[in-house]
Amino acid sequence: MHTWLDGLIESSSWLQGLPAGLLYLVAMVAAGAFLLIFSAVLAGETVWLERRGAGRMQARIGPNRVGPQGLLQFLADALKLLAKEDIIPSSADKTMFRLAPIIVFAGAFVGFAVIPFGYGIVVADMNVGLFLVLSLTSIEVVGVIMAGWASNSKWAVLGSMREVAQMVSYEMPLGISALAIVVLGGTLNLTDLVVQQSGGVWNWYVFRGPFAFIAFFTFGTAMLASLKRAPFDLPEAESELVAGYHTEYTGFRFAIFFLGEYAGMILFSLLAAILFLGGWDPGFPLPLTEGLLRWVGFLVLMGKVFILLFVMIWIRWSLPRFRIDKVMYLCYKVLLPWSIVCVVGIALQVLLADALPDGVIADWLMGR
Amino acid sequence: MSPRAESTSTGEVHEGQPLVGRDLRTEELVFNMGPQHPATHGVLRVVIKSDGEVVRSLEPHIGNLHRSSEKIGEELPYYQWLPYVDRWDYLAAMNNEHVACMAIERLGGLEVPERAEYIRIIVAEVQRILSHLMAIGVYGLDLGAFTPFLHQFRERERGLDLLDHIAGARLLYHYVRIGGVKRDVSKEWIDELEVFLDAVEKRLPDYNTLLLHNHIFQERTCGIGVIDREVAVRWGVTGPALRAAGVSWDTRRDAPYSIYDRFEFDVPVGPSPIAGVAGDCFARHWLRVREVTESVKIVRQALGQMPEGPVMARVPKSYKPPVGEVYVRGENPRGELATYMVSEGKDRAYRIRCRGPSFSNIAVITEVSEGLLLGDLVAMIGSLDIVLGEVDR
Amino acid sequence: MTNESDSQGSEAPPEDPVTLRALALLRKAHPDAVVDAVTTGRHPYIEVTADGLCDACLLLRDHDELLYDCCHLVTGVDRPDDQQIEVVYHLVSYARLPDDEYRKRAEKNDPWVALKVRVPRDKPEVPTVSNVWTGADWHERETYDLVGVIFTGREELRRILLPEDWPGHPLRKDWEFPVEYHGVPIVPPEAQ
Amino acid sequence: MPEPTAQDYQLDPELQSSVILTSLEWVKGWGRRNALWPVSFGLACCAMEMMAVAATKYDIDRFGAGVFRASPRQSDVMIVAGTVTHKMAPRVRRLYDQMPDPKYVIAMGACTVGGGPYVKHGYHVVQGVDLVVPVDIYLPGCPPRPEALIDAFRKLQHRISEKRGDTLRFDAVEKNREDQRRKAAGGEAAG
Repeated sequence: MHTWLDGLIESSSWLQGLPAGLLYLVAMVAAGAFLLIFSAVLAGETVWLERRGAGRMQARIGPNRVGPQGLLQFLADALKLLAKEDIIPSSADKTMFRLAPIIVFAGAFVGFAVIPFGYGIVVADMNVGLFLVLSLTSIEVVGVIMAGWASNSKWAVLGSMREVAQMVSYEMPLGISALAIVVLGGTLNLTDLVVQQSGGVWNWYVFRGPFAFIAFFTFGTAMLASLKRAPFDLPEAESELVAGYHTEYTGFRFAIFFLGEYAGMILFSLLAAILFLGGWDPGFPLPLTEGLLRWVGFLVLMGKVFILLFVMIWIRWSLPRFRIDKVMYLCYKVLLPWSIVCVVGIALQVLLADALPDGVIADWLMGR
Repeated sequence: MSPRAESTSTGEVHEGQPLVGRDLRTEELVFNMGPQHPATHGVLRVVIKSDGEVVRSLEPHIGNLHRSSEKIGEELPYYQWLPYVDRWDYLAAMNNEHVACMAIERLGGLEVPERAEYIRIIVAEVQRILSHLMAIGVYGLDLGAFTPFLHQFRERERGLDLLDHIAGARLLYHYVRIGGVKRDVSKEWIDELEVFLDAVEKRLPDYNTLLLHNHIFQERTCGIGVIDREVAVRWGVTGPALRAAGVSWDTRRDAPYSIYDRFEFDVPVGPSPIAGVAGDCFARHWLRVREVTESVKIVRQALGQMPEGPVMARVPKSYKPPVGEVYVRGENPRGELATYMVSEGKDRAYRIRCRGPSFSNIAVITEVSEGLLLGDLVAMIGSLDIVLGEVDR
Repeated sequence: MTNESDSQGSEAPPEDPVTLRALALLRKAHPDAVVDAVTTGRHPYIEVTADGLCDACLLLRDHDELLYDCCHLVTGVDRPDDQQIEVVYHLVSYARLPDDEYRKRAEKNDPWVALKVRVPRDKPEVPTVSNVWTGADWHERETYDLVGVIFTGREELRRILLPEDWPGHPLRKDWEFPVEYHGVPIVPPEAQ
Repeated sequence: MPEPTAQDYQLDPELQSSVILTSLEWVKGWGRRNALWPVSFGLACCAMEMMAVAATKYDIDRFGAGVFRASPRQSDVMIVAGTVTHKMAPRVRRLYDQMPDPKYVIAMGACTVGGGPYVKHGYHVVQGVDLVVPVDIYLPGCPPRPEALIDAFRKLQHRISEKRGDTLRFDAVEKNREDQRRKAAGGEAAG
């Protein structure tokens, strides 16, 4: 973004007259607004995908009346929720009640800023991009516990308690699995990580050795759990806790929770695609110009995200829900040991690659 | 009530001392589950006293659907009262009608034509299949699996269509009448029924893949909510819940009513050979799945044996059974439905009392639910498969 | 009045072996408790006194030849003509399954026994059996709720189906429709 | 049902012609009618048919109305599916009060429309749910077939678009109910 902006300023004499700070500000606000609309629409269409996908799996149709094939269904839902009465329970803690959905959504949304959608298509190309995404997504838990507490409803409190237990636990296998890739790639910069995976399917991190392969699955499972997706949807388990931590939320505030949830799904799918599945790398060389390749890469990345989203939806509509103690068991006794094994294993793999003479195999093992 | 007031912990925490029980003041959390709650299968209200997620004690509150059908039975002639019977256990209307008609007929010593008996058995067993399908699907819903619920509806709709064709209604039929059944079944209907039975048999393995053999499902249900033999009998639990506890009792086999003694069928008894222990949620679910196949067997046999003939006995227009009492029980999908009827020689009953199986089945949760997690409680209530219509009547 | 005397045939109707056995044992153990018994027909029953009910129930539950381990149903029947209320208990046994011979002999092929207790209508007090069979607990509450039989010696007897402040017991024959309940009108049947 | 007049819109007739306002209202109505989320609230027999409507063969989700929310705070339509008893009536009312505006009520089944088969001797059955909450669509049947419930939804959608999202009730029925209440009160005075 910066480099692109600098280039733009240099090429235009008119822009050079303006103060650079203002330009950056305008550009950043524009980028933020674009990302907001982009992620909201994407989240809305994910809802559509979920409902239609669920319909296919359940031998029914799903929304198909609003817009072509029901594509505008999310728009109707959003408009309706916007125009609903906004109820804040009289016994609720009003400030926290208002703040909670914003925090939840912001946690998921800000992460998009450091995600590279293609080579150079990134708002903030940071050296600590991965670190930033993981820490921002953990903010969500604060919003959820605020929501549960402020609602002054027992179901909501119980939901947020479950959420906190689950999120805080699953942060560990999630972060450690991602760490395995960081050890392999030697960088926290997401763009660099993708660039190192280019050149062929076998270069994708998921295929670089058995440990990375296992790490992909521990990451995926931990991702499902931190997203509160079935079979880990305990914080909002409908048959147990009515609607979990957002039981008392109406209208637009509920919409923001909803949006934040789906934005989180997209964000984590993007992250998984970038970390393990080669990001925008199509997996085989394409005879295209660099500029065209960049946008084809964007579509490739979106395709991978789509597949990951579909798998999540597929899992959700197939499996029953875990029980809270089993969820904790899975985290601490299965996922955490395995992810640690992955990190140690990959560190050994990198050491082995150092000992080997330079060559293709060493590079493949090393991850670069 | 405010959660803040109830779950706040106060007191100082000293180093080296265990946190809970010494200085940390904890209080019981009182939950009010229902009457509008997705897992209470209607309008059951359960007041739970819990320690966080762990249920300490609970009390079910019923009566939100009390529709006074016993009083109506004293006010209306027998034949007018019959439709109300459908609405006891609205998922098993045919079975209800069957038992109620038997009671009324026994009161007046009416003989039902042979063919009508067979048709009654057929529709009752089809209804049992449909009811069990619903129970299987809804149990998945309780445990967070949506898809089996919607899949079973595909077969259920075919079965409902079948009953719709002979009775003219999808859910509450008023098909079994005093002295027989409303109308005869046609050859085409029987063909359709056979197609339906094949479809059910073909689809059952699909549901089992989604639920019965699913690892998460087994973890959620095996060893959870155990109602053992002694507790079940003491509380008057009947039906699949009783058999899951290891009591080999099926009214159809052990006290055969109607013409059930003419059919060969197994009475599966818990525990399930797949997993779990006797009387747990898994055994109850497994039993329902097994009973579907047994019902299919009964229907096939009945179709093979069914004679030609009339389907309605000669019943006087104003049916006045002599003074007397009867107590008739039959095996409903949810347990033993029993009717106690007192006649004073009028065209309406003097007193009607219905024993809805769910009434006793749900009462037992007061005893067995202690120490369950909240999620287990949902699994427990779901596995009892109650219908509030017959709990409250 | 409630005796079974309407058999179709002229010969003596078959007797119900289960009720006979229970009756014999009851008469032996608690001769004062048994008031009357009907052992033939569709609905044989044993009538016991209110005071002897608990003893009779314990015997029926615990005697090795009876083992009635489940109280199937408790019913209250209001009989204003006799100024009495009947409480009927239907008991079944899951421990002793009926044999084939029984099925052939009995008119009712169902091995339950019925107990009856008659109490005066103005003082309908019956000792509880909920400590004999736990399952009778809810049935007693319902009988109290709808018929107004007061079961003594048990824990708090509350309404179960109707709201706590509901007027009267609807299955009493002389119960009258309320006009409204908490502001929601009830149109009585005569007015329709 | 008389044709809706300009007064019904509660807007100045001149403002009515304002393109922007009517467009905004239209958009709001469009959103509302295409996203009717029902409360998952089953009372009795009719609830089975309500479930059938959400399930495989009928699939109300096609109209965007398949999102059954367990929390009344997040739903728009309350399908009162089944008999409302006097014990349940305060809870139905409370549930209705918890729903955010604009909210709609479909009285599904004969019992909720007017007491159904229990109207005469059923002492514990409320003789029509409109004595407890205002009703937008009456759907008779015992129980109504799922097709009928879909039709009720379509009618509700139509009414929402007709009335630009405002709740609309049958005035005649309301008046009738008022009479009945008065009669009952009079009966009390006479008795």
